[in-house]
Amino acid sequence: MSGSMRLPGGGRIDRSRPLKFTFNGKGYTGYEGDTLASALIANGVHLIARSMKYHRPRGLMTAGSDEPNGMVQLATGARTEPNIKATQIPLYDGLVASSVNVFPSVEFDISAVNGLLSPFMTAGFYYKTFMPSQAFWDKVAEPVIRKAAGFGKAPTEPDPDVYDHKYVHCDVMVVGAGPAGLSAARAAAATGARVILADEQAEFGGSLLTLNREIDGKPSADWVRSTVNELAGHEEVTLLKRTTVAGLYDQNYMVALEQRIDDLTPSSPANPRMRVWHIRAKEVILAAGSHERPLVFADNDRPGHHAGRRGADLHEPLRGAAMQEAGCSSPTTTGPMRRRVPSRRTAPM
Amino acid sequence: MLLIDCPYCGERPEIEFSYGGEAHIARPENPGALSDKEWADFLFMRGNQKGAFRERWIHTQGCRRWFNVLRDTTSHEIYAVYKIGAPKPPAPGEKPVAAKKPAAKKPAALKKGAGK
Amino acid sequence: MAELDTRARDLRFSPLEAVSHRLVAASATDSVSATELPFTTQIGLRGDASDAAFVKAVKAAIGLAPPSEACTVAVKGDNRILWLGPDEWLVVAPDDVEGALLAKLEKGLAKLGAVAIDLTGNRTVIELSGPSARAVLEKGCYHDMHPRAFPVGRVVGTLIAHTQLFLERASDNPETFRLYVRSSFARHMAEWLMDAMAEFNESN
Amino acid sequence: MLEKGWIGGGNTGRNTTIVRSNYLFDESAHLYEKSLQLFEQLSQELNYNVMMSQRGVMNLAHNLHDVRESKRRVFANKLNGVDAEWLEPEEVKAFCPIIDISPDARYPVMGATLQKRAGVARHDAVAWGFARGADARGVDIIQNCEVTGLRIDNGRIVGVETTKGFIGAKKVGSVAAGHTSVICGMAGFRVPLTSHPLQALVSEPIKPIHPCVVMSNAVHVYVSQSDKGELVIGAGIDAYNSYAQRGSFHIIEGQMGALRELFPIFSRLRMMRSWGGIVDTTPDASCIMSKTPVENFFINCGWGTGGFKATPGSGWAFAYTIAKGEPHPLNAAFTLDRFTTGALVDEHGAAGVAH
Repeated sequence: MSGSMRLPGGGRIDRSRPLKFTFNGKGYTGYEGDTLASALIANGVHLIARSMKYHRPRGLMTAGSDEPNGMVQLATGARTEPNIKATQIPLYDGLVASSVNVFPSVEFDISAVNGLLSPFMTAGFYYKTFMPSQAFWDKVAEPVIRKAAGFGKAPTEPDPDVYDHKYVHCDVMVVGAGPAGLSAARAAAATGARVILADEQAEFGGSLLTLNREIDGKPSADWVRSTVNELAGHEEVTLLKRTTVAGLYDQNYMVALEQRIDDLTPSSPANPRMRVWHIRAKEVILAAGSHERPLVFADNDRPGHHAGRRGADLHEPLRGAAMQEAGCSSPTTTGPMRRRVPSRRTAPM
Repeated sequence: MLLIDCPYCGERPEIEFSYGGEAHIARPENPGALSDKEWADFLFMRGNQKGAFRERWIHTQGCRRWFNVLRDTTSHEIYAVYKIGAPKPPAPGEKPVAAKKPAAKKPAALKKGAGK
Repeated sequence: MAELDTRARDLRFSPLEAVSHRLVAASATDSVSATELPFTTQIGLRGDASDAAFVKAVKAAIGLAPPSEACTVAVKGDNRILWLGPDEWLVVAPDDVEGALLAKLEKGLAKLGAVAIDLTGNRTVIELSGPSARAVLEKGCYHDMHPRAFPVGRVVGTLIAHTQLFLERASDNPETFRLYVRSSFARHMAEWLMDAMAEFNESN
Repeated sequence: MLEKGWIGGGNTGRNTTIVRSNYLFDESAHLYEKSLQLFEQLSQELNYNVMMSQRGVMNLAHNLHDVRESKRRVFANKLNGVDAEWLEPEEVKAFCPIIDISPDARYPVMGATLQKRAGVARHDAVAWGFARGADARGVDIIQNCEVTGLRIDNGRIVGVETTKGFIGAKKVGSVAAGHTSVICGMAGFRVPLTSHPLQALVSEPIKPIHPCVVMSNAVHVYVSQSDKGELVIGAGIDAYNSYAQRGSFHIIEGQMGALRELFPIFSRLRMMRSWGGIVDTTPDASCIMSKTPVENFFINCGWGTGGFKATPGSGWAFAYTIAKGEPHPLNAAFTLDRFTTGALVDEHGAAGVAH
């Protein structure tokens, strides 16, 4: 049923460049520009994972880093990585991924029987159980619980890849390259300030990658293109794609992770796989956008439920009939939040 | 990674500095005259303030000079840096202290014209 | 101290001599290159910059006044004086003149309570040059090396790859940095530099 | 019992859950061994599963000095009835197969001490179990109630001022960890404590791969795998005083480097959460359980980075101290007076983390 969920046109994929990949041992085809998540949905694969405790079936909820469900074991051997969100894996030719924490398979998972026992396994239930004696806990219960623990598997061989660091400074750090972040970066760059703009996605634009709006009298996609071009032309502007800002520490010290190689291309000192950016900024602008929050109703975690409108249409419009969308993410309410941290020296803006 | 404004070199990352704990603990003029309790007070007892705290840092990897920092231990905000012997800058909400003469004397060897 | 005789000079080896050919290979690029500047004369100075007699004595010996502005370097011909601290400087001069310079300095400083001490051999110098030099150093140095924050003719004591050093931005070329590294750490620094330079070497 | 936050929300919920008793000096070994013995029975006694897991704690030696110090500690432990053994590198590998013992490692493993009875316990369960046990015995537990002052009459404590009003008390014990200096400041005396952030972090949950607890003083990391599958990783303290429950990133970054050095296979794991607790460190890395200059006011503090493992033992000895007005022989060495007499118990070596 490959391609059964695809629309004939639109989206951010290149239909002239098909890519082969494998999920749970079965071969599929996607396109350049897909994430593993969008490619799986396009192929009609909705059951991606099982929950940690009751092994309930889990599908894909979102389209980005807010994905709570669709975690997979990516690649094999020394390059395998556990618990990577399918929504954050750009598809590449030869990608191999599998469901985590299932036995023997995600469709038929023995531990799903835990779900039937859920009335007896309330939060913290194990603090009151498994302890008829200390010996029973030591010899029987704990080993069983431990065996069931965890999601994916750690590699068992040393990491063959090369990683890198960078320590940089700027006047203005902008986190998020949606309309708010791009505008802020452009305004700051125009003053000659040293600007760093980081976004976790492979393309700048944020919500404008899927919304078609009008900004400064032109279609928003054109506005994004011209703004990014303008920023790239500034000598003092650094643009970081596929870069997740992971921490904001004292005196505007930030840590960000840049994903530089997304496929199995071997890394080297000349071409590191990931780079940690240590950033000291005089001013920080957080324009990270909205975050998908699921609505609360029974079985809202079942495959086929998608949170908000971002879920399906980021990479390609998919046939929506089989999907239900429920969520509370509204891109239009996303404004720039400005964080001012006392700085005794004024930025040369 | 705190950003510390060395009074000699300017703003530098915490990793270039070493910490010296509470500032303004004067070594007793005559240690031999102290009781055990007074000696313990000097050696071990500390203010450990929550909030504005006066502390010593040394720019180990840079100019290798000790200096004082007034920092908030709840927010890590640095209110002031000042050289050893300089008047204490007031903490937020604190009255400025009248300038006193530096407690530490300049080493004789570095006095202007010494030995002439 | 007597000048080194020819035989003794032939027996010397610099801290990075063993890796010099690899430094050359790693520098096969227009983007960035590293070379050791071995055997510089280095003299540590301690004194009071506000004391005219001290400044005069240093000037008489080196031809340069010790810079009083923090983190600056005074240069004249082949001699330079690096500011290390409010009362501390490093005199850097060509090979084999430490004896003559020290004799002059000691004579001038003797009665001032100031100190000149021979530190030749304590640190070697690595010169890193090229349009990507700053980007290479940014892989291991927390110091802001943007020309606005670190203009030409400046020096700072800082860390690169966990190693203490004095980092000088040359006064005549903003793309040239000099790393004054302790001899025992020089090999580590050279290995780290070669690794960091790989990204900018087209042959990789 | 007053708590300014909530039960388990302070350092109890911010540690790496390690329980062991292999301390060097007699005084510490006796106290921590008492605690470990209580831990071994705690689930049954509290009727609450604290998930005590005696997986063994290895302390690695990376140089000859480490080897000599470690062997000395093994002998000292054995003399004190604490189980301890010395492992050669191959035995280290046999006990923990994922560790890198290759001799060309940056910090080669030259052996380790092992305490098999040591391990981990579930930290929040320990707090909740004790709370339930105390509640069942008639203790009033008042959360979200911060002590704002001590009422002292003629050098004797008569009660505490709180955000919810005054509470009269004949005796008061302070177990405020990083905030002990603040409490003692209310009583008008200083203590030999400095409060520092101590950071820790956990990885995402992975299938069981790490069978024990590994600590290394030299590369400065300690790591175990929880019942949920997360790697639980501890760091050293940040250098500066702080009450902010956070520290600087380079501390945990160095930590990750050390972890990757010992366990190359962990390189590709992602870290889920990091946090900081405020630890009260003493000049000799030993605790203080003591009377104070204020009559009937007692302090239990200075546990630095090692308070969790001492929880049952320290509670036991502190209860005795409060009840009798005098320390039990187990904590007699850990008075405030020792900083005046000079009888310090310097456990910097066995404390495991740079204080």
